[in-house]
Amino acid sequence: MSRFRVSVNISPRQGILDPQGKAVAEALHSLEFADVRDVRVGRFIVMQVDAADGATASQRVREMCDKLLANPVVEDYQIASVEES
Amino acid sequence: MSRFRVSVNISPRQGILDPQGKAVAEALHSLEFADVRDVRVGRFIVMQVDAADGATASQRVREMCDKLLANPVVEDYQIASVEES
Amino acid sequence: MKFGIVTFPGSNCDYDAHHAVTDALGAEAVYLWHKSHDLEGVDVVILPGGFSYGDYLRAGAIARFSPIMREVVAHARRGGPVIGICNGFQIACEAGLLPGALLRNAGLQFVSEPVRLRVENQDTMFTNRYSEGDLLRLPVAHGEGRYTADAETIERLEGEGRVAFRYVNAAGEVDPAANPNGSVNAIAGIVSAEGNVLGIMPHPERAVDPLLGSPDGLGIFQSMMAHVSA
Amino acid sequence: MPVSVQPRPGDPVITPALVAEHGLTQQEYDILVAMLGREPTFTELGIVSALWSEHCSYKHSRPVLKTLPTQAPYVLQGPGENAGVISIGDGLAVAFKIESHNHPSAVEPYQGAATGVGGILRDVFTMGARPIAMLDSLRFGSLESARVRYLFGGVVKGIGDYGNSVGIPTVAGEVMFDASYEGNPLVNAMCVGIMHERDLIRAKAEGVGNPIMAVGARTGRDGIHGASFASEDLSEASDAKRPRVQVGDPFTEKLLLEASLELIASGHIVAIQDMGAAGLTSSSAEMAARGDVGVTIDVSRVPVREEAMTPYEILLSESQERMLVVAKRGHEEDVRAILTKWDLNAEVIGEVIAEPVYRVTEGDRVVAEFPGSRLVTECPVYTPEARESDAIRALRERDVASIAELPEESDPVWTLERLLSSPTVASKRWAFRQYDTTVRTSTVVPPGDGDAAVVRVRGSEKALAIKTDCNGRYVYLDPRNGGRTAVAEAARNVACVGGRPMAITNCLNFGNPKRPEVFYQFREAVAGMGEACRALGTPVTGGNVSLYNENPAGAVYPTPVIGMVGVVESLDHVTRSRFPGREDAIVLLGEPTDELGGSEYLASIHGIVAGQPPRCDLERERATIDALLEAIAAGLVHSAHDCSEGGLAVALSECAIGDPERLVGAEVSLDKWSDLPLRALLFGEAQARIVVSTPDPQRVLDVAARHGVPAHTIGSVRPGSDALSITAAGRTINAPLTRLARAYHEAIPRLMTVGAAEPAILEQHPKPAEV
Ligand SMILES: Nc1ncnc2c1ncn2[C@@H]1O[C@H](COP(=O)(O)OP(=O)(O)O)[C@@H](O)[C@H]1O
Ligand SMILES: [Mg+2]
Repeated sequence: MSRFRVSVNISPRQGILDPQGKAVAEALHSLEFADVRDVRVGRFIVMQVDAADGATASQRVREMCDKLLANPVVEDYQIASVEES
Repeated sequence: MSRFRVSVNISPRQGILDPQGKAVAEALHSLEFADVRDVRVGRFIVMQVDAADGATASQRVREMCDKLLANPVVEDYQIASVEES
Repeated sequence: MKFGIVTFPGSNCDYDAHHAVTDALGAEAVYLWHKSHDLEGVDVVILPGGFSYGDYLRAGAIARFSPIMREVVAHARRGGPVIGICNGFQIACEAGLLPGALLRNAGLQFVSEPVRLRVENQDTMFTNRYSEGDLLRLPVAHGEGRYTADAETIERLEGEGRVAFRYVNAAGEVDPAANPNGSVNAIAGIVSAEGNVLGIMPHPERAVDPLLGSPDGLGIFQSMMAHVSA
Repeated sequence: MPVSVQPRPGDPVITPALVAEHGLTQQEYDILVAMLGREPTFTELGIVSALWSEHCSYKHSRPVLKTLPTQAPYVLQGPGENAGVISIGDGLAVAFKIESHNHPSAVEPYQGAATGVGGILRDVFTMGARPIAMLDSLRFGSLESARVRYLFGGVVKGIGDYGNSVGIPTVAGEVMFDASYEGNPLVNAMCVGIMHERDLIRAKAEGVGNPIMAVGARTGRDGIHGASFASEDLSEASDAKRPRVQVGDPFTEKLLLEASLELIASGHIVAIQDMGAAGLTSSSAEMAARGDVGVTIDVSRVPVREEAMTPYEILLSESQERMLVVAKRGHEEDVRAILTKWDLNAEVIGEVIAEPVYRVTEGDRVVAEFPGSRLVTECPVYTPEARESDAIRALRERDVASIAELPEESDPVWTLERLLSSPTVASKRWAFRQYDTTVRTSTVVPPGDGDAAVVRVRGSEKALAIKTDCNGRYVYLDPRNGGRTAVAEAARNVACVGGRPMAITNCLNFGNPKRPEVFYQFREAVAGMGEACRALGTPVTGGNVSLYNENPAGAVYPTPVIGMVGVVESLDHVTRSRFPGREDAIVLLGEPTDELGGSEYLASIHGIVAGQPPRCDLERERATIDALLEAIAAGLVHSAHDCSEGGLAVALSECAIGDPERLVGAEVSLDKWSDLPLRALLFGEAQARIVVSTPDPQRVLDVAARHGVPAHTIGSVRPGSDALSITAAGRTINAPLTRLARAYHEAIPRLMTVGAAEPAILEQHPKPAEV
């Protein structure tokens, strides 16, 4: 049994209006960051998971996402990283 | 000039109370995910940036974080990925 | 008849709902504790407004796993009336009692103000005391009230007359300026396919007394009363 | 037998530099050594630096505060407790208190304001009262600056998010903008709670052998030395030693609120207090001092959030949403059961002891010990030199009547629009639209509908009228008169909605008291407040002092914010400020004068802050309030609105266009004052004036006459008309309502959407774009 640091990215589904992303893009433009577009703002979750190996750890986190962390109606998720800690 | 997909992870600073992470951890425990701890909830931002190369693109996004995207008083940020799109 | 008002950790309109049911409607109401497994024989369950579990992660996401919710869902499956107000609407969606989701307001700010609603369907157990087209004045107070669902779901809701209330302007017309949160089709309240679950973002329980600006919300509770005692 | 206190291994040695870093003067350090009869340990130094900080000790303000009136038959609890308490009859009582969170908000506006709300809520519910309303009194620099927009946006969102989540309506307040607050915003939050008199509980440790319990959130390294931090000028320096920002958790606060009220009702505890500024240290030391008992605390039993925390850190942490409870011996499990029901912790961390000492142990090692309550009672007190600044006197004595009008002023509508769109005057809906104003279903008059908020008291025919007020410009130019005026305006606002002013709480926001001109302002302003409180019969039941509100540019305007609580005897008396939709007569209680000093007109049209501010005649104020309340009780008044910033023309406009969905015209003649300069007549800020609409002007005039209050019928409401028309000095000014409404309602939203740093964009707030 060892401990892993697992991180997940949860972002609004394609096609779902993301007013936050839009507002950030506008704010960036008015700050002379003309060279940016398509900003999407989502959630970033990091946690420590005890598991036999990395694969199991990331499997556990998937279950957490399906059950609680992400809302399939409007969000997609992606395991971003799994590191032994 | 080409276009890059840059993603940033912004999370509450070490030691700064993260009530959201705390609530999520407790919820996960009550859902029989006993094997998880230290949950931290932050923001995940993806955007398209036009730049000469990847290094410049990520440099630009750093500037955006310093100026607008992250609040240095309570948050740390990290460029998670830079991909030519 | 008896109303049960669920108190989740962070609920803060349970008191308002209790006031509406007992003082304004004159019916019986009991608080149902989130850790309980007993609905105490209530006829109607109210999922009240507030910030259950701080609205952390997503509004309603954590509350839906409370022990009492298993009984509430069973009650709904048996056809028992459930009304989810504001946070209660969000919880009902997360629990699958209603389709769709409630996202951050399009304007990104918390919005607290009186809005106008148009009654879209008078043939539900929650609206039988109104007539279609009636204009109601109710307060909204939420940061995540933008109703969203996929195109087919919206089509079905509209087609089956399950949109109970819509945000409208003084003239009774749908108008982006009168839509406080950017909800699809200005949807403010919907009912379930079986018609026994209502989700509504504005607060009828806070509009039961002219002294406080409007009594227009009372009709929803009277409708349920009429339905259940019928 | 005296136990020996040894330094902990790893403690830094006490050097003069370390002492200075802890904000203690050499003289204060000597007092400490004399008290202990030895050198303090590092832990003891930390404890003292917190308790003797301005924020906790009031060392520069106490003597002056003592001059304030605090007595009335209905005052159940005056200054000295977590909140003041007054009886409103029927066995019901009201607890209320205001507090500042200026320095934290300047560093992190969102969390700073949010935790300010959390702290003041706890002060009220630890008295045994259920919070039923919040108010916020805010001061910022100019909204032209992106940094200020960031601060304003972040503060408003922080107040809203916290209060909304806990479920307490935010129902009134004020916001003013002036360059003097640049870099040092003022964020004052007030909470009002209701209770049965019998539930009143005091934070007084009692009963030898009673266990002391830590309740609520765990302790982390948040905001260590926040109290001393709040007692310094904001400068680059304080940036370096900035305490780690305290993050608020309104969810835990809501649980703590319910658990605490249940705990108090249960009878299992004898005292409860918030662990606020200087956390565990001040709460335990103050409770011990009040009860005049000894206490011993074992820091190793305090539930912590982080590893390897030292006694120093645990004692000084300002982690939020924590309470210190003195339970009845043998009832520990009952206490724990109630907290557990609400998913919160409760741990026994100490005990009330007979021995007159304040002792802190870490396991069985004693890390700090002080004789009795001398730690609290023997804190040095200062009365610094006070001298008025010559520069400010010169400003006051300047002849402002001779200031030439701008060419544009030949059209008074131009001037009126400018004033209505000045952020200080303009509608604050942008802010209070983000506050849940209707939760608890008791808000009778919400923000924007009246001069004060009205919140009904369930189970009685009564309601509470509440409002905060202070015009810092007046206080700056003439502290004593300004102090009087702050109290008078708050009382007037409360009366305008039908409330009888009862008592005040106050938040004294001033600069560095060691500067004679600042201490002069402080002494004089408080003296003026005291005079007004005596004249109006509104004793002071508590408050808060925030000094060192300075930035490199100097001190903020002296800003003694008054939080007034009044009682509306019958719900039929509730009165709003908008003109009714009927042809009422308009009566002006009080009279215009030629006073222009310190006016919004001079500030926003001419960019000048100078002249003698309008005189505050307390007898007149009292008579005016009495007359208004009598007229209201007689059912003669359909609307009432006092004249404040912008004067009579602005007050009339607000009555006409205050409700953007229902503009109501009016026709007014001020010809009888043709001898006054037009701009003073329209925009001067003479005090003790109230615009009233009534179906029966003669009876209103009779009531006024009986109270010796000058009153005149000045026109009538014209629901049909689309203009506010004012005849003065023979000419008629026709102001289209739509233009006035646009100026008044769109000013702040327009300003808040310019520029990049829109704080609402991200849930956590983006750094402002420096301009
Ligand atoms: N920050 C705020 N929070 C809540 N209500 C506010 C705030 N600022 C202003 N208001 C409300 O706006 C109205 C006008 O307030 P104010 O500008 O102080 O008017 P006046 O000068 O006539 O007293 C009042 O109802 C007041 O409570
Ligand atoms: Mg007023």
